[in-house]
Order: sequence, then structure tokens, then C-alpha cells
Amino acid sequence: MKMVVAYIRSEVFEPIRTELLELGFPSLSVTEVKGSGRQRGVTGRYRGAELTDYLRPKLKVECVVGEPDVQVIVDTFLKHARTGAVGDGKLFVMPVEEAYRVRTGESGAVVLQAHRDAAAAAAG
Amino acid sequence: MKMVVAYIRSEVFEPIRTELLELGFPSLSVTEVKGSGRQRGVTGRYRGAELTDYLRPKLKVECVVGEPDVQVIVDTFLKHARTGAVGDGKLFVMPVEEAYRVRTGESGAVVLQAHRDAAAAAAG
Amino acid sequence: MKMVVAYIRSEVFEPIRTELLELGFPSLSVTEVKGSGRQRGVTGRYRGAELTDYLRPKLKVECVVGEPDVQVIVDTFLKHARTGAVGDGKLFVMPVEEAYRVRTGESGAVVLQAHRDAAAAAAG
Amino acid sequence: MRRSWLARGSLLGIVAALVLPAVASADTLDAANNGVLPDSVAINSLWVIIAGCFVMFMQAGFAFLEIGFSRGKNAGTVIAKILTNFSIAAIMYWAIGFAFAFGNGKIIGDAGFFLRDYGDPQKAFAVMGLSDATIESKWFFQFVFCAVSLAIVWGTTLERIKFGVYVIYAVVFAGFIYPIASHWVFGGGWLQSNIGMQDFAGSTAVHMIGATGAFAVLLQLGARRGRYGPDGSPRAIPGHNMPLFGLGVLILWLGWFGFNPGSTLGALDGRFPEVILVTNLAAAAGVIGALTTSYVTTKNIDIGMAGNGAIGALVAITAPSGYVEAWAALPIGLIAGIIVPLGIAAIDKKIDDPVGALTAHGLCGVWGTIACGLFTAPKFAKYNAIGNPDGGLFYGGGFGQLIAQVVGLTIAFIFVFIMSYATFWAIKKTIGMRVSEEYEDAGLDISEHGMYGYPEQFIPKSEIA
Amino acid sequence: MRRSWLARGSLLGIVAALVLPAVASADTLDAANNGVLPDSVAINSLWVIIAGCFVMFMQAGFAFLEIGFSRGKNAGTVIAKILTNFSIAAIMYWAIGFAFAFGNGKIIGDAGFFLRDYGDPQKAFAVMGLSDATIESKWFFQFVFCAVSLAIVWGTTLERIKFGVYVIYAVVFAGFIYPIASHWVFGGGWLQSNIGMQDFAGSTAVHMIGATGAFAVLLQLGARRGRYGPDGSPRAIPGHNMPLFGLGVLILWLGWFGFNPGSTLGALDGRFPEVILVTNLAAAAGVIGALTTSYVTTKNIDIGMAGNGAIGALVAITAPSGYVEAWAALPIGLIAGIIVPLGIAAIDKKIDDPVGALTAHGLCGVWGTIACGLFTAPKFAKYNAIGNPDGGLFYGGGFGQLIAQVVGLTIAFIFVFIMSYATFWAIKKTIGMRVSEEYEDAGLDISEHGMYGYPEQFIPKSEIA
Amino acid sequence: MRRSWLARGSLLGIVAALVLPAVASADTLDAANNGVLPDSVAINSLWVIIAGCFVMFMQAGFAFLEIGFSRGKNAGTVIAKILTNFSIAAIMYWAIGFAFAFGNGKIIGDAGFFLRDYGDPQKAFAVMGLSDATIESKWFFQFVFCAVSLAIVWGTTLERIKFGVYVIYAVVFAGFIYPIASHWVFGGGWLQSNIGMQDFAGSTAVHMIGATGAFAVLLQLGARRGRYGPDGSPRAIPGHNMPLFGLGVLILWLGWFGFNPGSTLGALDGRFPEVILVTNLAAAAGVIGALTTSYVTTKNIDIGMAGNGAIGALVAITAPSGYVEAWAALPIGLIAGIIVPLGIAAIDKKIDDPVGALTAHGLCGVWGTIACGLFTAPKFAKYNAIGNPDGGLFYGGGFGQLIAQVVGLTIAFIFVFIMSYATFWAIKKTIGMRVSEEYEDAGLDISEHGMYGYPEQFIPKSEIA
Ligand SMILES: Nc1ncnc2c1ncn2[C@@H]1O[C@H](COP(=O)(O)OP(=O)(O)O)[C@@H](O)[C@H]1O
Ligand SMILES: Nc1ncnc2c1ncn2[C@@H]1O[C@H](COP(=O)(O)OP(=O)(O)O)[C@@H](O)[C@H]1O
Ligand SMILES: Nc1ncnc2c1ncn2[C@@H]1O[C@H](COP(=O)(O)OP(=O)(O)O)[C@@H](O)[C@H]1O
Repeated sequence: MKMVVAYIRSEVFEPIRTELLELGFPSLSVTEVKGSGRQRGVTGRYRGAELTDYLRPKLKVECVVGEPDVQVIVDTFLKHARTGAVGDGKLFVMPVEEAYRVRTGESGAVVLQAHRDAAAAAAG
Repeated sequence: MKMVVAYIRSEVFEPIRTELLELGFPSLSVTEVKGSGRQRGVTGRYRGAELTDYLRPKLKVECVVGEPDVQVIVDTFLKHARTGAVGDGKLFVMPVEEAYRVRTGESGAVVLQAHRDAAAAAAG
Repeated sequence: MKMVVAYIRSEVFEPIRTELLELGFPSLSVTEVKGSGRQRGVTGRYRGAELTDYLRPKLKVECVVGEPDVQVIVDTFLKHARTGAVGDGKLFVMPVEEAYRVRTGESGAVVLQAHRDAAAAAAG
Repeated sequence: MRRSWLARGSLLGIVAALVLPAVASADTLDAANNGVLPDSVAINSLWVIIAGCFVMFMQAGFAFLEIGFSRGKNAGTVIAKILTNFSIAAIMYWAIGFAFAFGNGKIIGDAGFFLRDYGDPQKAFAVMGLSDATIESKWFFQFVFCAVSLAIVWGTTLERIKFGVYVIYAVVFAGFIYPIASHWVFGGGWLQSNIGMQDFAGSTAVHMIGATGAFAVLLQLGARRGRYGPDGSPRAIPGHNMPLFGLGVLILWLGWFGFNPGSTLGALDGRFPEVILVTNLAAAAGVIGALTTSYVTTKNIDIGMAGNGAIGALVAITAPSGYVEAWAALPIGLIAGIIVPLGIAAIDKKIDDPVGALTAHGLCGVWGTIACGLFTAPKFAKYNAIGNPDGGLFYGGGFGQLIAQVVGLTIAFIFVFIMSYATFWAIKKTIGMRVSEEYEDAGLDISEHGMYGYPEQFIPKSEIA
Repeated sequence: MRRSWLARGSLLGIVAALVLPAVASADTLDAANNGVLPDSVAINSLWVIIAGCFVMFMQAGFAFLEIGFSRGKNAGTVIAKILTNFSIAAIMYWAIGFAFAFGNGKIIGDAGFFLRDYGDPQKAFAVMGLSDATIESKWFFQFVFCAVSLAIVWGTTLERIKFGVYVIYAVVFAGFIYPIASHWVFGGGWLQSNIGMQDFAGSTAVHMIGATGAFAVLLQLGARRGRYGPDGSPRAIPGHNMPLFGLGVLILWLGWFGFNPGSTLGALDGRFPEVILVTNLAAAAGVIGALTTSYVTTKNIDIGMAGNGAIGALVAITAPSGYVEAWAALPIGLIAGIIVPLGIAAIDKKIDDPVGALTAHGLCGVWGTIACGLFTAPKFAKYNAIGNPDGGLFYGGGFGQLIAQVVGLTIAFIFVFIMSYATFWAIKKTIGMRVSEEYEDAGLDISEHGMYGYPEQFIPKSEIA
Repeated sequence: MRRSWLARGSLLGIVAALVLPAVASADTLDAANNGVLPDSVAINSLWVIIAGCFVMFMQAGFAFLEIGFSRGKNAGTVIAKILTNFSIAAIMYWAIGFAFAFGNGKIIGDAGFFLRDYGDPQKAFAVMGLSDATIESKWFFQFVFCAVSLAIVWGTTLERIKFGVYVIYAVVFAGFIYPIASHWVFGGGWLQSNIGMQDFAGSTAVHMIGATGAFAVLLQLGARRGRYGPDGSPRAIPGHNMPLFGLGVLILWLGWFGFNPGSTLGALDGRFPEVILVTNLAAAAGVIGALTTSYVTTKNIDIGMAGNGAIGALVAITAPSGYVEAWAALPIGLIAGIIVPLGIAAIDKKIDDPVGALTAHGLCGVWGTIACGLFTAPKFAKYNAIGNPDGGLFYGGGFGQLIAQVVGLTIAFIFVFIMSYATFWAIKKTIGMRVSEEYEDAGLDISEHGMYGYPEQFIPKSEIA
């Protein structure tokens, strides 16, 4: 199992979510974060004094999937998140050793996503 | 060392925190996140136009513990976080290779939690 | 590749960011989190009833770097984040298996940071 | 069939009656046309209207007091509620409320429905005959009082009540409950004219009555989820915005400068500035009393208590404001200020009154009404020609006034409580009173109004266009 | 060279003229000095000034209505805008606007530039001669009307317009467009005196005119980014703060108690309380109409619609408020309330009006103006001495007044639309009208004003000292 | 022992004296009873009271200006402070302040303690004898002035001062410092009657005095943590809420329509509308001056500067508003507007004045006071019967008035500075002045008041019921 961690622009998230849902990956979590990278900060001014915010708002998306599904997740992110300008973000793949579904107590790769019914819901 | 990452309902956190504290695991971090899964989104309306928020608020809890303690942490989460309805969340266990306590510069599993004094504090 | 995850006081972040930038590590992400640890909670009062917030605000910093760079990152954090009082926070090092730059689709350690131009920008 | 035809018939009748020219109303316009309208009408009306505008603005005061004390997920609904209630009250009070409240009669008023066909307004609304302000200005002033009283009712119901409840009760309250009760207390009814009860601007008639409705609804509505722990101990649910709460308090304080001094219904006797002085001193003492008491009991400089201390004292001084000398404002306000944190703490133990309305408007309304029995100065009793001309207990007037006050407020309480309890009971049995748990958890804004009051606090940026 | 010299010369001339003592103005001070100023001047001025203060406060109302309907990243700019516009309007309206609007003349007024050298004000501004309030009080009252009209213009332009546009158009609008158009409608100009158009307080002259400017700018400005999907379907961009929106609505409602009743320009005829009654009933009916309609069509108790229903009804009753009896306020307000959600939904389909100003001030302004043709009571037409003395259609006065109303508002619309469109066209061609996409995405607060309106919502704690 | 007995004795004495009927006060009530109260009393009182209500509302203005400029963690405390201060001021000013300020006497007033036993008010408070408004209305108006001045003091102290400091200084300020200083300047004292200083509504007496207190406390309080970098360079601590700041500014602007024109203390001379016109023009020019200057110097359309430009200009026009012709409002306001960004930038370099009060109320108060020496028109100097009847420098009156102004404000500054500095010094030495670093970092809301002003911004959802 792997956690795909993506730092992306928040405006590209919706198409990613929709496509992942159609592909049978409805389950993910997002956090509003601030990022630093190549992208320039924004300099404000308050009563004459400057105030630079070197961090730009990004959306962090975490999606845990089975090893075989990693590539399709990565590809979906790359497909929609790219604008070509600095600040598009990064993806990281991190190992996950165990997973539990709280509702049922089940564990293992089976809990990660909900392929069939979710895809059906998206279609229906 | 492992990081237990839990995505749970925010209202179940307090009993988990309390029990972990009593068990000698006072140290953890929480983040307010939004999650997508089986749970349905919420559709609002603004001046006639619909606006659906497909993401539901969740609490992400991160708790780094030594390998032997992972199971007790997982069990504590499972015990309190389960309501039985969709949206109860997931737990993931991820490997951690090194840990440092900033205050002292110490490293290794010893820095992770503060078993004795914390448990004592909780008791007293 | 490793992700250095740091939970620190938000007021120590600026010097860390600056020094990392100078060292050629401009890329990182931060999240405002709440943490529990040795540090005491804060008890408020509202119309007579007590309300204790056991969680203190912390800044979570995530910085993915190549294996050889981990130590310098850790050292930079330790150098600036230490006040010596409880609540200084922790650092964890977690494994990262793959990385992609969204803008270009490149992958591998090369995408992690932007040593040269960033350092140049910081200098200039 | 038959019934609906009848209904339609009577509706048509009402409409027809409204469109026909009003006959026999002493006409301001005619007088103005003939240049015989005395200046006094304009001067007195000016004050009544301006005071009424200040009181109208108290709607914003109540709204922000409630918003401040709500959680962010229930902040928007207050706006919809206040607009709806004020609107329903305006129409009901115009159609029938004012006539019931201020027409002549011991039990219920009898003239001025749709504010027309009342003949000479000075005779038709004799209790307000002391001032020659135009009847429209008096209507406006009394209407905004009704709207204040209605706004008070909802203070206990935040964050869990169904919107429909507001609509139904507002009709009943502004059309019947408030008009009748206030008629008894200061509209020329029996409590005022037979018992001699004194209530200059409505500690009982407006505030205690509103709080009584608030009590009746709360008993049937129950506490917010999570307000009491499994062991029944109260838990804090802090309001989300103290600055907006403070805005509410400051607007209410300003509004009271219309509320009390405007109850002179005119400017020409020069009394209204004295009433302002008295009102302001009481409020000041209330803040000091509440802050000191809450500091002593909880070691906190409690912002909410400071504000509620002002409100409680303003409520308390409302009845006596036209009957007492300036010095008496200090003990009246101070004691109200002391009542506030103690009353709130006591009530909080058992029932969930999110803004403290039962204390600030209820207990302090009672205290203010009683205070007339203690502090009324003979000269003002005589001038107002209500109650014991020898004044209250402390002026040597004996217990007479005190008893009148207690009797009056008890009767008003019982009447309003029964009427309100019955109305809410009927609502509960029919459309229901409380939103579902799911709705309550999500907040009323998104569940009843379709959108959060603060969308950006609840919906991630990625989901908003 | 030459030109700048000339410019400087004429500037000097103006300054010099201003510093010279004003001659031949009938002087309130002299009269006061000699003790011959009648009380009526004070009484009427009092009302006009106080009403004007209420109307001035409507600036806060518009500001918070707009702030509530904006996203958090564009909340601060509204404050800078409202202050700038109000300031420019004050100076322009003092310098020339008032003279154009209220000096005598069918097409354009001719006296009172810099509010001086006008001789006897009762003659120089004959249309306001019915009241002896001081000319400064009348100026103030009319100026705050101009400022309201200007504020309405910007309702359609939130979150994407360049700040400079405000500055330029404000000069033109307060100096020329509004004065001339309002002169025609209620400043003694040809629509009023020749066509007999009735507009007591400005459904057309203030609100429809403002909305016309709003329409002209919107056509050239376009929608906010993301407001319409790729397929052209409208998407929700919820405003960030319904409580502040509600504050705006309540302040506006209060302000209207100055707006309409103050248009009597005096208190001594005792008319103003009737106008308040009418105004308030209409607003109440508007809330009920809008909530019911939006509930029926969308199954939502829409907070924004409740507020806009009040505004729409207040706009609609503005023209008839001095011409109709109380009962007529109900249908006028109710219909305005029904117009609001339907109009907003229809307009939303194609053009992006974030606050609904085109509906609330435009469509409802039209409806209110037309309503005079239906509901004007003969007695008030006679009393005001404007229009058909037999009243509107429903009083048996025939279609005459209705036609006058339609003609009047059409002409006013065309004039203001052409003038405004041309002005905005010129602005667009020169300095440009719209901020860059990057600025729009970042929000106007940080891009045009250098700092967020809510810095803590956008900048992480670690970056703020 | 002895001492506490004595203290208790004198307390009893005061209480007893208060309860005894007031003797020999010319009684409005008697006159009203006998029907001999002239209309003029009502008309003048009406204006004074309404103007006073507008000024009272300025408390909300100051509160929101400060809240807007604070960080979110210190937003609630402002509400507690404003309520406490206003309350203390009310009681102190009633007990002794008003008597010191407006009783007769060159150095200190001598009548009207507890607003009683003053005999004929027209004689006892001779300086206000020009108007026959009731003494209670005059008290109210002067009290709200005192409260404004006190509110100004705290502008420099946000986010770090102990709550107790407010309480102690408020007693001293409202009981002694303000009454004495304002007595000298516009209460009939020596600066007014001997030096001939002109200060119509208090550029010096209210604003500069408040700013002087603000200066005295700031010198001993020091800057907020993090306000200056290790190298001493100022760093930005942006206020958390520009919309609420804007609300404050708009309320203050409205309040000034009571502040300046109400200082006529009556309506019957028809002067007050002129004062409104002058006041409004100055404010408008101030906004334009401040925005232009700050745009030129920083390339930003600074929202805070726009608002402070309005405030600074309103402060500046306060003294001259009753002495100058309309045109003069433009340079006076414009220069104030220019002073604002320059003054704030200069002061920011060294001392930490979070709202810019030293500039807006201090420097602009000085400028406004001096402006009388330049722009006072002879006709108004004569009418007010204060200062040089030949007017200011620009009207050919020479330097006389200018010198009087400078002398007057210097003396007022020195007196208030010494008194305030000493009071704050004593506070600092006893209870201390500044909260601990830990408290400052956590914010005053949670540390001094036990709960955040915006709990949901600081406490995670999981911790709130
Ligand atoms: N090595 C990294 N560790 C953590 N976060 C990163 C890292 N690199 C990039 N990010 C995140 O991705 C965002 C975009 O990166 P940026 O360097 O601006 O884009 P680009 O890849 O186009 O140069 C950053 O703001 C940050 O949030
Ligand atoms: N594979 C996953 N990757 C990341 N987050 C997940 C994943 N699965 C679930 N979550 C988180 O857990 C939350 C609850 O999941 P959900 O599927 O609704 O519950 P259930 O397990 O009852 O079906 C989600 O909202 C999301 O935040
Ligand atoms: N084992 C852990 N897992 C997750 N977060 C932790 C852990 N230990 C510490 N933290 C984070 O670090 C913060 C500081 O820890 P704390 O124990 O207060 O400091 P100290 O190391 O000085 O005792 C906590 O508030 C929490 O956010």
C-alpha cells in the first residue's frame, strides 16, 4: 500500500476528484497548506511597512491505494494538475504498512478504496 | 518507529486523546482536513445555483510511536472512533526512520512519547 | 528520498525557511496543526463553565529531500527551533519512494529541490 | 368548499374596507392643508419618530447579540429570522395589534384596526392622549416596542429551532399576546388603571413579556446537543464572535435612548433628557455591577457579562426611568448588574439559554418593575398620574406601589406564559419544534437556508468557484 | 504650456471667488442675530438634517451588503471605495451637482454653485420652497441622496473592477449625470413639471438611475472569473459573510426612515410619520413576498433573498411613499418582494450582478415608479401638487398618471444609460476597467490595496510578526 | 480604623445628600406642570439629545476601529474595555466631572455635582447659557464628549495593556483631567475667556487631550512584541479586519454629525446645518488628501489611510467647524488628510501606535486648532463671541487669533500630559501596566477574559462541545 501525497493548486482539484471517483478511487483527504518552492512570495504593505508572505496556498491531497494502483493515481494527478507555470506542485509516493477501516475494523488493502459501488454511484 | 495516521470524526477525538494520555501516549498532532469516501457530499444553494461540497470535515491525527506500541494505539482509535455509519474514517500505519526531540536534540524511539510523567500527570 | 516532518513553534519558522533557502532547499510545505505533548493545555472560561483546550498550535513543516541532505535539514531545524522550553516539538524522518514534479512530469530525486537557481535567487 | 368561499369572502371584505376612504379620522393632512396644525404636533412627532427609529435599530442589536453568542454554523439564520419576525410583526401590529393594545378598554383595546376609522385619535387612544404627536408616529413607536418584545422571545432558542416556529408564533404574539398583555400594563388596561401598576417604558410590558415567551418555548424545546455532559453538568459552548456581540450591545444601548425617553411620547414637557440621564446611569452601574460580580465569582473579566450587565440594567431601569430621580438609577442598575452573572449561572445549571435572555430580560425585568415600588418619586408619580402619588417605599409611600407592581407583573407573567406555552405546544404537536440532530450538527445555516453564513469557513477553496 | 496656464488661471479664479464673501445670499445667521428666525426653520431643518444623517448611514448599509456578498479576499476594498466615492460626491455635489439638480430650469438648474451667491434660497431652489428648512440642510439631504445613487452603481462591479474607475465615474456621476437626471425627475425639471411624473423620494431618481449606471458598467465589465461554467451555466459564488450582509440590510432599512419621510423636507405638516408607516409596511411585505417566492421556487429560506426582498420593497415604495395610503404599501411591497428572486434568477442566467442590484434597485425601482400610476391617492397628489389630481388608475384617475410614469422613467433610463455607457467606454479605452486575471484571483485587497482585508485568513501565523 | 470610619461616614453623607430632595434647582418639571415651558426648550433639547446620541454611538466607532486594527486574538477585549470605560466615565462625569467642566470659574467649575443643587442652570453653567436646552440634555452631550476623549486615549495601548489600567485612569480622567482641561478650553475657563482661544467642538478639548493621554501612556507602555525588528526597524502587524475597521470609520463619521453641529447646543439659530456641511466637506477632503498622499508615497491605495484620513480631517475641522465658511473646510480637511500618512509613517518609526491615534487625534487636533487662527471668519467669531472679532489671519485679523490658539493648545497639552504621565507612572509602579509576555503572545482575550473573542478560530472543533 502507498500513500500518494500531492501538493497542487486548489483550482485543479475538482477534475482530479471527479476522474478518480470515476476510476473507482473515491477515498482521499485534502488539507489546505502553504508551500514554498520556485514560486515567488507576495509582498504586501501595511502602513508603509512591507510584509512578505513567502508561502503560497496549495492543496495537499493524500490518497492511499494499493501498490498496483499507484501509477493510475499519479497519472491522473499529472494530467489535470499541470498548468505549465511554476507552482504546479509535486507528488510523492510513500509506503504504508497497514490500513484499517474504522467502521468495520477490517484491515488490509481491501479497505483502501471502494471501487465498485463508488464507481457505480459516480456513474448513476 | 511508526506514524499512525488516523482520519476520524472530530467529535470522537476527545475520548481517544484522554485514553491515550492515560495509556502513556500524550504526544500527537491533529489537523483539520476534508475527506472524500463513501460519505455523501452536502449540496447547498446560493441564489438558485447549486453548490456541492463533496468533502466532509474530518480530523487527521498523527501519532508516532515505537513499533511495539502500534497495536494499542490502533485499538484505542478503533474502540472510540466507531459509530458504525459511513464516514467513520480510516487508520494507516506508516514507517518512520528517525525521530528527534527539538528541545534536547535527543533522537531515537526514546523521544516519541513521555510514558511515565505524562501518565502520572493524567492520573494526578 | 526522505520527508522530514517537523512539528515546531510557528514563530521559529522564518529563520528556518531563510536558512534552508540559502542552503538551496527552497521547497517545503507548512500546515497549521494543533499538538499535544508535554506542554499544558489552556483552560478558558465561558459563562462560568470551564473549557480546556489541550492542544497547542504548532506548525507542521514537510520537506522532502534526497537521503544525503537529510542531516543538514535536521540540523537546521534543531538549530533554530530550540527554545529549551517544553513544546519545542519533534522531527521525524519518513521514507519517500518516488517523487514527481507536476509542471514537467519529471520524476526522481532531481525534482525535490531547486538548489542552484533558488540559492541564487536568495542571494540576489 | 363553503368554508373556503367564506374565507375568501371575508378576505375580500377586508381588502374592500381598506380601499374605501377612511372616514371620520381626524386628519393631519386636512389640518396641514388648512395651516392649523400646531407646531407642537411636529415637535412631539419628531421626537417620537426619531426615538422609534432608534428602537427599530435595536433589531440589529438583538441580531448581533445573538449572532455573537451563536456558533459560526448558525450565524446566518439570525438575519433571516430577524427580518421575518420584524416583517410579520409590522403587518400584524398594523392590522390588529395596535388596536388591541392602545384602543380604549380595560381588557382589550377596540379601535384602530388597520390604523383607520378611529375618529379622533386623541380620544380613541386616550391613554396616549397626553401627547399630540400624530397617531402614525405613535403607532410606529409602539410597533417597534412589539418587535423588541418578539425579538427577546427567541434569545433562548438559538441553534436548534425550526424556522417555521418563528413564523407562526410571530403572528400570534404580535397580533394577540403582546397587544393584550401590554394593553393591561401600559395601554390603559386594568393593571395600569385599576391596580395602578407603573411601567414607564416596559420592564414588564416588553422585556418580561418577551422573556416569558422565551421561557415557555425553552421548556418545550430543550437544550442544544452537547450543552450538558452525560452527568448533566453544563458545558461551555462559546459564542463565535465577541466583537459582533459587542456591536449588538452598543446598538441596544443606543436604542434604549429612544426606548425609555421616547416613552414620554413627546418632547414639549422637557422630560426626555432626564429619562436619558437616568437610563444611562443605570446602564453604567449595570456594567460595573456585572463585571465586579463575575470577577469576584469566576476571576474573569467576562466580556459577555459586561454586555449583559448593561442590557440587564437597561431592562431594569425601563419601568422606573420615568418615575425615579437620577440617584436611584445607580442602585437599580447596580443590582441588575449583580443579578446578571448570578442569574445566568443559576439558570445555566438546568436549562440552556444561550444569550442569557431569561436573566437579562426576565429577572432584570422583574427587578425593574419591583424597583418602582421602592424608588418612585412622588413628583413623577403625580406627573405621570399613575400609581401611588406618595411614591415608592423609600419615599415614604408605603408598600402600596410595591404590591401593585408585584401583582401586575405576576398577572402579566401568568397570562403570557399560558398563551405562549399553549401556542408552542400546538406548534410542537403539528409541524414540530426542533430540527433533526443531523441538521443541528451541520448547523441551521446550511440545513435550513441552503448555505453557510460564512461559506469560506466551511467549504474548502477548491470547491468554491 | 498655454493650456496649463489657463487651467491654473481658472483654478485661481475659482479659489478667489470662493474666498470672496458671499453676497446677497439670504443669511440665516443675520436672521438669527436679529432674532427673527422663525421656529419653523429650526423644526424643519432638524428633521431634514436628522433624516439626512440616517441616509448618510446608508453608506455603511451598502458597504456591508456588498462586503457580505463578496468573497473574503475582496472585503476590504469596499471600505476604500465607499469612503472615496462618498468624498468625491460630497465635493462635486457641493461644487456643481446641487446647482444643476435643484436650481431652477426645465433642463438643468442654474444656481447654488459652491452653495453660494444664490440670493433668496426659497426662490433660487423653488422646487424645495415648500419647506423653509435652511438651504444647508436641504443641500445635505440631497447630497446624501446623490451618494446613495452612486453607491448603487457599484453593486454590479464587485471583485474585479479597477479602483480608478470609481474615481473617474464618481466625478462625472455626482457632477453631471445624477444632478441632471434627478433634476428632471424631482428637481423641478421637465419630467416633473411638464410630464407630471411623480417620484416622491426617488424610485427612479435615485435607485433606478443608480441601477442604470450599474447596468452600463456591467455590460462592459463582464462576469467574475468562474461565475459561468464552460457551458455558460451560472455557478454559485457565495458571499463570505451573511451576518455582515444582514447588518447592511438593517442599516439600510433604518436609513429608509430618513430617505422617504425626509423627502417631505420638513416636519411641520405632520406628514412624515405617515410616510414612515407606509415605508415600513412595504418593506415588511417585501420580505414576506421574497421569502415565500424563493421558498416556493427553490425550497430554501434564502437569507440573501430575505434581505434583498426588503431592499427591493423599500426601493419600490420610495416613489409612492408620499402619494399612497397605507394599505397600498402591502401590494407594492409584496410585488417587489416577488420580483426580487425572480428577477435575480433571470438576470443571473446571463450577467453577473453579485449583489442583485439590477433587480433590487432597477426592476423594483421601475415597479415603484409605475405603482404611482396605479395607487396614487388623489388627496396626496393634490397635496404634493404634482401629477394627476384625480390619482392613479385604482382611484379612478385613469391611465394618465401611469403613462406619465412610464414616459418619465424611460427617458431617465435612456439619458443615464447613454451618459454612463459613454463614460465607462472612455474609461475602458484609456485606463482600462478590469484588473488582471492574476489580481482577480488573488483578490483586490492584496493586489490593489497591498494587504488582505482579513490578513490572518490568508497569511500563516508564522509570517506575521 | 478611624480612617475607614471616616470614609464610611463621608460615603453615607454623599448618599444622604443624594436622596434628599434637590433644592432650588430651577425645575423643568414645574414649568412643564404649569404649562410655561417654552417650545424652544424642547426644540433645542431635541437637537442636543439627538446629537448626543450620535456622539454616544461613536463608542461603537472607536471600538470597531480598534478591533479592526487589532489581531484576532485581541479583538474581544476591546468590547469589555469600551463598556467599562463608558460606564466609569458616566458615573464620574455625573458625580463631579460636569461640575468641574461647566460650572463657573476661570480655573475649575464649581456647581452641578451629581447634577443637582445648582440653582438656575442658565446662570450656574453660564458658558452654555446661550441655549435654553435642559441641563440634562447639556449634561448628556458633554458627557459623551468626555467618553470620546477617553476612548481616544486607549488607541495607542492595544494588545498589551492590563485591563486594570483602564479602570483606574478612567476614574481620574473623567473625574479630573478631562473636566479641568476642557473647562479651560471650552467650559468658560481662562484659555477661552482670557486668552480667547477658539475651539468650537473640541479639536483640542476632546481630541488633542485624548491623544495626549495616549502619548503619556505609550511612553511608559512600550511597543508590542515583534513590532520592531532586532535592528529597530518597524515591522507590519496588520489589523485583522478591515471591514470592521471601516464600520468604525463610518460610524465615527456619522457621529461627527452630532459632535460638531451639536456643539451649537441648540437648533433655533439654524446654524447646525452649516456646521454639518463644513464638517462633511472637510472629511471628504481628508479622505482624498490621505489617499493621494499615501498613494504617492507608497504606491498603495491604503484602506487604513483612507479611514484615518477621514478621521484626521474630522478632528481637524472640529475646532473650526463653527468658525469658518464652507470653502475653508477643503484646505483644512485636505491638509489633515496629508498629515495622516506622513505623521503615521514618522511616528511608526519609533513608537508603536497601532491605530494611528497620535496622528489622527493629536497632530490633526493641533492642526485644526491652529486652523482657527487662519480661517476663522469674522462674522462667526462675532456670533460666537469668542476670540478676535476680526477673524483669522486669512481674513485680515492678523496673528492674534493664531497666537491664542497656539498658546491655548500648548497649555492644554502640558497640563494633560503631566497629569496623565503621573497617573500612569503611579499605576505602573503599583499594579503594573503591561501583561506578561506569555499573555501578550496568547492574546488578551484568552488571558485576561478567559475566552477568545473568536473561539472557533483558535480552538479546534474537536474541543468545543
Ligand atoms: N521538496 C518538497 N517538499 C515538500 N513540499 C514541496 C517540495 N517541493 C515542492 N513542494 C510543494 O509544492 C509546491 C509547488 O512547488 P514549486 O517549486 O513552486 O513548483 P514547481 O515544481 O513548478 O517549481 C510548493 O509550494 C510546496 O507546497
Ligand atoms: N484511501 C484513503 N486515502 C486517504 N484518506 C482516506 C482514504 N480512505 C478514507 N479516507 C479518509 O477517511 C474518511 C472516511 O472515509 P469513508 O470512506 O467515508 O468512511 P467508511 O470507511 O465508513 O466508508 C474520508 O473522508 C477520508 O478523509
Ligand atoms: N509522537 C508524536 N507524534 C506526533 N506528534 C508529536 C509527537 N510528539 C510530539 N509531537 C508534536 O510536537 C509538539 C511538541 O511536543 P511536546 O511534547 O510538547 O514538546 P517537548 O518535546 O518539548 O516535550 C506537540 O504539540 C505535537 O504537535
